[in-house]
Amino acid sequence: MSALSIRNVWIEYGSQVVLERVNLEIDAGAFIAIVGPSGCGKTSFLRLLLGQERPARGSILLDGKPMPDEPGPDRGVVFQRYSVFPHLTVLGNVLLGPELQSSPLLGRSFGRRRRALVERAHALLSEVGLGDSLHKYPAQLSGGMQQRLALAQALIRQPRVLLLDEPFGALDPGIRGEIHVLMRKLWKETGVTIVMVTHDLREAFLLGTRVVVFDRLRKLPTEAQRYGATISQNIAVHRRHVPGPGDDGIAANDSDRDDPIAVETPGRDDPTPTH
Amino acid sequence: MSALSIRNVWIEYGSQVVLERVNLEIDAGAFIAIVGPSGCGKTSFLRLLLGQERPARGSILLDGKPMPDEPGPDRGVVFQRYSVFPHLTVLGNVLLGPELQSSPLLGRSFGRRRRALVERAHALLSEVGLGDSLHKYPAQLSGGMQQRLALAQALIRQPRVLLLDEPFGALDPGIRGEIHVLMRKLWKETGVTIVMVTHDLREAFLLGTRVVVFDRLRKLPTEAQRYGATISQNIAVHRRHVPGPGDDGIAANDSDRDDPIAVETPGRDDPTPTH
Amino acid sequence: APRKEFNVAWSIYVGWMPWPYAEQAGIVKKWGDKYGIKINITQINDYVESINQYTAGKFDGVTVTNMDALTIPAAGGVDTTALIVGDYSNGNDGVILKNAKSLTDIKGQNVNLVEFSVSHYLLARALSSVGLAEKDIKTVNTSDADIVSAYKAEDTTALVTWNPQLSEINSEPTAHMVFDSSKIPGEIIDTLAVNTKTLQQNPALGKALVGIWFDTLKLMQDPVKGKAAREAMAKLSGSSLASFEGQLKTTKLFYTPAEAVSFTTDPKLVQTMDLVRSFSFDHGLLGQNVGNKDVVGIAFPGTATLGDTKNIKLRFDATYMKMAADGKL
Amino acid sequence: MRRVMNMQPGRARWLLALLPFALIVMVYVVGSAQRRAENPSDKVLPPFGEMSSAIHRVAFEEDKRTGEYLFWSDTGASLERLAIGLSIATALALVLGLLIGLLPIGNAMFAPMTAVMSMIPPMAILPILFIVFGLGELSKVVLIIVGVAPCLMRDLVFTVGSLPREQLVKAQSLGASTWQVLIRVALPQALPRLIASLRLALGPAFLFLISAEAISADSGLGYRIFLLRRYLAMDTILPYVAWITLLAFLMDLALAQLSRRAFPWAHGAEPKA
Amino acid sequence: MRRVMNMQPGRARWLLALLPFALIVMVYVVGSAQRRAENPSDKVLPPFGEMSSAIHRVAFEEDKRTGEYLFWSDTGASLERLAIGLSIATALALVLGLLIGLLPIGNAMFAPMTAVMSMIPPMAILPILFIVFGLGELSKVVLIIVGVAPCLMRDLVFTVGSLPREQLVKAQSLGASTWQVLIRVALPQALPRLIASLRLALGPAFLFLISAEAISADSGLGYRIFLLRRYLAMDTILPYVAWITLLAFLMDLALAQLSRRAFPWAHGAEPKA
Ligand SMILES: Nc1ncnc2c1ncn2[C@@H]1O[C@H](COP(=O)(O)OP(=O)(O)OP(=O)(O)O)[C@@H](O)[C@H]1O
Ligand SMILES: Nc1ncnc2c1ncn2[C@@H]1O[C@H](COP(=O)(O)OP(=O)(O)OP(=O)(O)O)[C@@H](O)[C@H]1O
Ligand SMILES: [Mg+2]
Ligand SMILES: [Mg+2]
Repeated sequence: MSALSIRNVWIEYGSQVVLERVNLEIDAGAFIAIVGPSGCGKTSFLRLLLGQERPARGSILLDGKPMPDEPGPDRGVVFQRYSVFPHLTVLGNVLLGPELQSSPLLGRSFGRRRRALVERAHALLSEVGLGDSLHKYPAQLSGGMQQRLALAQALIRQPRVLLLDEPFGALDPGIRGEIHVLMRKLWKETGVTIVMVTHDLREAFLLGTRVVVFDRLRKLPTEAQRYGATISQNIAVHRRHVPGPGDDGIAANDSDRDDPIAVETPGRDDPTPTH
Repeated sequence: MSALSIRNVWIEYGSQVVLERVNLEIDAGAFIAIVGPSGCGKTSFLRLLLGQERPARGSILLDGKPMPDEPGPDRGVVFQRYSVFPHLTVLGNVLLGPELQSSPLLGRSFGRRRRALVERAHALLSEVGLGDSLHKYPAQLSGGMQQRLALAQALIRQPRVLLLDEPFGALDPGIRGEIHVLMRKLWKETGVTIVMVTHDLREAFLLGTRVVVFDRLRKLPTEAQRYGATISQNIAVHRRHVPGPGDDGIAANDSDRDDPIAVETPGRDDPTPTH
Repeated sequence: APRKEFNVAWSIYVGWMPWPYAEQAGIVKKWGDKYGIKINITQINDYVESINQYTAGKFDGVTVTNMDALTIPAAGGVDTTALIVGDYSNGNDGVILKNAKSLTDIKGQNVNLVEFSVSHYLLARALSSVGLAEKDIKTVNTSDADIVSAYKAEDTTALVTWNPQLSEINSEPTAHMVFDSSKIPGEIIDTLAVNTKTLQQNPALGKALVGIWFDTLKLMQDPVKGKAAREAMAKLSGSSLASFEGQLKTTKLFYTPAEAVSFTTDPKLVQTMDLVRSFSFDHGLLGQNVGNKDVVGIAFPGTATLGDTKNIKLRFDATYMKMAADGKL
Repeated sequence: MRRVMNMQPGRARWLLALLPFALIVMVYVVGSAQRRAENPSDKVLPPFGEMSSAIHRVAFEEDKRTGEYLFWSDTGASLERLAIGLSIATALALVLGLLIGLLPIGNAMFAPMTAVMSMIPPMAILPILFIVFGLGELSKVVLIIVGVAPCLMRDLVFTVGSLPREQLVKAQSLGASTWQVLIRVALPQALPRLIASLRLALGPAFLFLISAEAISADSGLGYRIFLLRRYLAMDTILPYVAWITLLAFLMDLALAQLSRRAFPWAHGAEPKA
Repeated sequence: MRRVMNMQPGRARWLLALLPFALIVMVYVVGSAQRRAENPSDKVLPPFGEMSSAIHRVAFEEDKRTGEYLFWSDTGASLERLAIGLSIATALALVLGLLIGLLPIGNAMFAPMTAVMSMIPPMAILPILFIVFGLGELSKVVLIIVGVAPCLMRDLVFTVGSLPREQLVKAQSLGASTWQVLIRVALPQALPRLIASLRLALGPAFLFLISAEAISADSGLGYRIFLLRRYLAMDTILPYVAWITLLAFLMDLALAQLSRRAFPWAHGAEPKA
């Protein structure tokens, strides 16, 4: 729904450079999958987009305007764990966002207004297959159900961008397949812009319209501190041409919304010696 | 190394029947993979073999003799989590078994004896690829390293039977592949009898000489309490004939130790109305 | 400007039990109404705390012994008047030895007592009576509430305390009272002390308190109602009538205002207070960096004084008791 | 033979639980009889019969003058002080705990202060408390507050501080303001822990109550115990101590029940994920 | 504007931390000056100058009567009692805690007993302690033990009880006997928690120490405070209270350091798995 511009962004922790010279244009409605070795800075990058952290250098634009530097309702998020609130029921978790919006003081709604919110929440929960578990607590749900709940919770506030950090990493392969189908469906229905970090290359190519690979270009241990990772590849996925992994349960009509962007070569092949 | 006979075993928790009429002959040196839906009683079955619990009916023989009804050094175990001791280093974890054996009072050894133990432990740790991390604590290891440590820890006491409860469930696919190779290698070298529970059918067929499927035969919710699961299929894996899943990094010489047992049909297709 | 409401603190001691009884029996209210003021009588379970509170200004009057009146409020700069001299201990305080019959046996022993209290003073007087000094024994500070169980402990051999604990301990077969306050009559005096400034601004308070006190004492002696009054006081102090009567026997209560006046105006009181202030000074009770015992001045009825006349902080005043004696209240 | 650690007590559980109690009672009865044999008017270890008649006297016979049942009026006075003290301590701990636990600025400002404060032994500053707050009910309540609030607060700070950062970020990404995070995310998750700490604080709360009543009061369980101590009236003191213990025990049970009812999510099984 | 919860104090941290302390000092100084203006020999709130000279007197000048430096002999006496009391309490808690936490039978036998015991307010049974243990050092040490051991034990029971069952089974499958599980698995993992509970027990330990010294002693920090209370010598009492607070604080720091040194595994990052 919204476009993001990441312009020459660096992330540093103290003297350690984690990411350097990251340039990425994310079109409205795109589904970006980010992959890369462990510790290369994927989560840090997502934290940046969330506004949880600020870049050491560079800037981030959301629809052309500087992005707010703290998390807000325009950017939803689903983490691998701890994404739902253990003290709220399934319904309570999904209601939370709208309730916070409608009542700044108490963060709760009552009466007619609440009934309307419950109806909306119920519809969304049915869509993610949790229509029967409205009054269960997260601890009573399986991992897959929890992640579906987290998705519903994030989507009901209609964020312009949805950020996912290995959302399905802890799930069984079977359940993961189901969620992939759901994910595609929700993305198409809402048109939200998605940035997803994953460890699973198959997942990345299955879901993403564009797969972005983060990697260190200098691999010597002695250089680990001074040089960070950056975007080493940026691949547009033309699902019609690239053979999909097949039996994962994604219906054939996937292809009706493929990535409009052409394949790009990464912007920077060898590191310049400056800095 | 040892043979197990499970004879008409039932597991019940209170009035709930979890497993019923389980009959299974496990040959010495076999690699049994157990699969089945969640909650069907796989872990309970393993607890039985460990001696952590006793069957409600039936008996278990280890090499023809009744099995001791508590865990002991003849049966090693690796769980999905909590299998290594967080307060011991990598070396300390592997030394623990031999030290307990050599010193009943202190559970510690010193001097020459200790040096001998350390040498053995070091050799085994090198074999599982942890030779460089002797003095790290488990919290400093990745998940895959922890599970390799748990394997080494269990194997150094040379158990006759090794029980594994979803040992690789929490690992990334890439790391899982590496461990599969190691697993096969250790199994072949030590000749230990292995019973492994897994959620992953591919893993089961890849590693097992025999895949045992637990399932409920009666699926109506009203019957869930009174009827338990049992062995619904017991498949011998003839690796030469069954096409393997291919690219998981298992070398071709796997096939030199295939399962000698022929395919069996499960012993009981429809439940008798008795009990 | 005169105030209308006053606070007086009391703690449990046989010579002070008339105060809560007066409150209960409506005598406090009667005299308060007479002078158009209200007097609140508050019980404090811990005696020292009641004096501290008075010193800190939370109360206008407090039941206190002559020595504590000198060492706590007076030494703390709070000008204090001993408005009512109610009684002196005549055997209410005593030195007890376990399994020994003579005071001289105390030499070398550990003595459990409330340090720097009248018990300590009594001990000092007892020691000097047999030619011993404090360095010949060792004092162990022991809370008065726990001194009875302290006696039961194996290693306790000597202690000094007051009633009712004293008679409680003395009833043990092993206990021998080798010295008591009847041997130093008139030195341990129980008073009701009030803030001098408050008293000067509110003479009505002084009149009402004195009126209450002697009214109550009169009632105690009433052949008809006296027993009920004493029984109520016994109950208020948590003991039985028999025990309370026993304690009364060793207390020299001044039942009439005239007795109290004559005790207060007796020059012997000046000698007593000199002994008390010497003891206090020797134990550092007048302050740590005090050069001599004269820093705190004490005034007596008439013109007699002790110590620094420019810093009179403790006053024995018989004016109000005299009014009672003369029936002018 | 199974290992000792694998042996389950089974039916004998009750018997085993009663064993130490029975032992203590027996030791007491024997000791009491022995002391009585030596000294027929011994007061230190009165036999159970005397205790029960002493308690009967204070609990079921009207005080002639005041018409009160001492035992119950003492209990009432003490429980009232306890209730007020604990309520205020809880409220205080809640406010400060949430501020320090959730806000980095609150943490910087109050954490060092409260760390130092919690190290001051309340008993040592009792005289100061009495002078500042007077000798009425207030100072007793304040002693309870000073005694238990730091513990409650520290527990809350820890609980709130160890909420996963993900949760706080998630709440913000749902549009929550700081205030909303406080009341809808931090507070409800802190409550079960607060009740748990409150249970642990019951013992200290009674301790401080009794200490305060020992110094300044005219009724209350602690007052009575310290008053009777002067006469070593163990026949009343011991039942009073047992009664205090029972009260603390019942409160503990009630709080545990409350927590289980009000916060089922905090007492469920481990998360399945 | 960022949300308050996202604001970091940054450099101002120190300033913010000092603010409440400065405030308290200021209130004190003003209050003290006010009281002195009314009554030049007021003892309740002495100015800092007097406190420092009072402390100088007890800490650096020999006491005329005993020839001791009171401040240091008091500190020594108190610390000795504290050390003995805490050591014994720790040992006791360790033994009982491991037994109850690890063995189902030990649990059945001792858990109800200790639960009841920990509810008894130690202060209320002081007379019994005196009679049983005498009035000397022993009863003070026992009061500390009775006061803190139940807490330490309960924490240990909880820690040992919440060791994953998998670990205990694993240890047995490596051939461990019950005793070996105890000393090689349960004990080492309980130690860091024990130190943590010990840190929390420092406050109560000082509390009981002071209470015991208030009741019967001839030296010690609590003794001095309660003795000086007799003539309201706040100029010495307040520095003593500050000193006790400082001591508790230093011990707390030392224990934290010890734990970090001795049990690095318990202070590392979260497990990566
Ligand atoms: N708050 C922080 N302070 C200091 N260093 C940090 C911080 N967060 C992350 N790092 C470092 O930054 C690097 C990148 O971490 P990050 O979590 O972004 O990696 P990642 O790509 O998400 O890894 P993974 O795939 O394991 O989740 C790591 O070296 C990490 O140690
Ligand atoms: N200690 C117990 N007491 C009562 N019921 C139990 C106990 N342990 C397991 N169960 C029940 O027994 C059944 C089988 O549980 P088990 O853990 O053996 O399943 P599983 O096949 O290992 O499942 P999963 O694949 O999820 O690990 C479940 O219904 C479970 O609720
Ligand atoms: Mg990450
Ligand atoms: Mg299982």
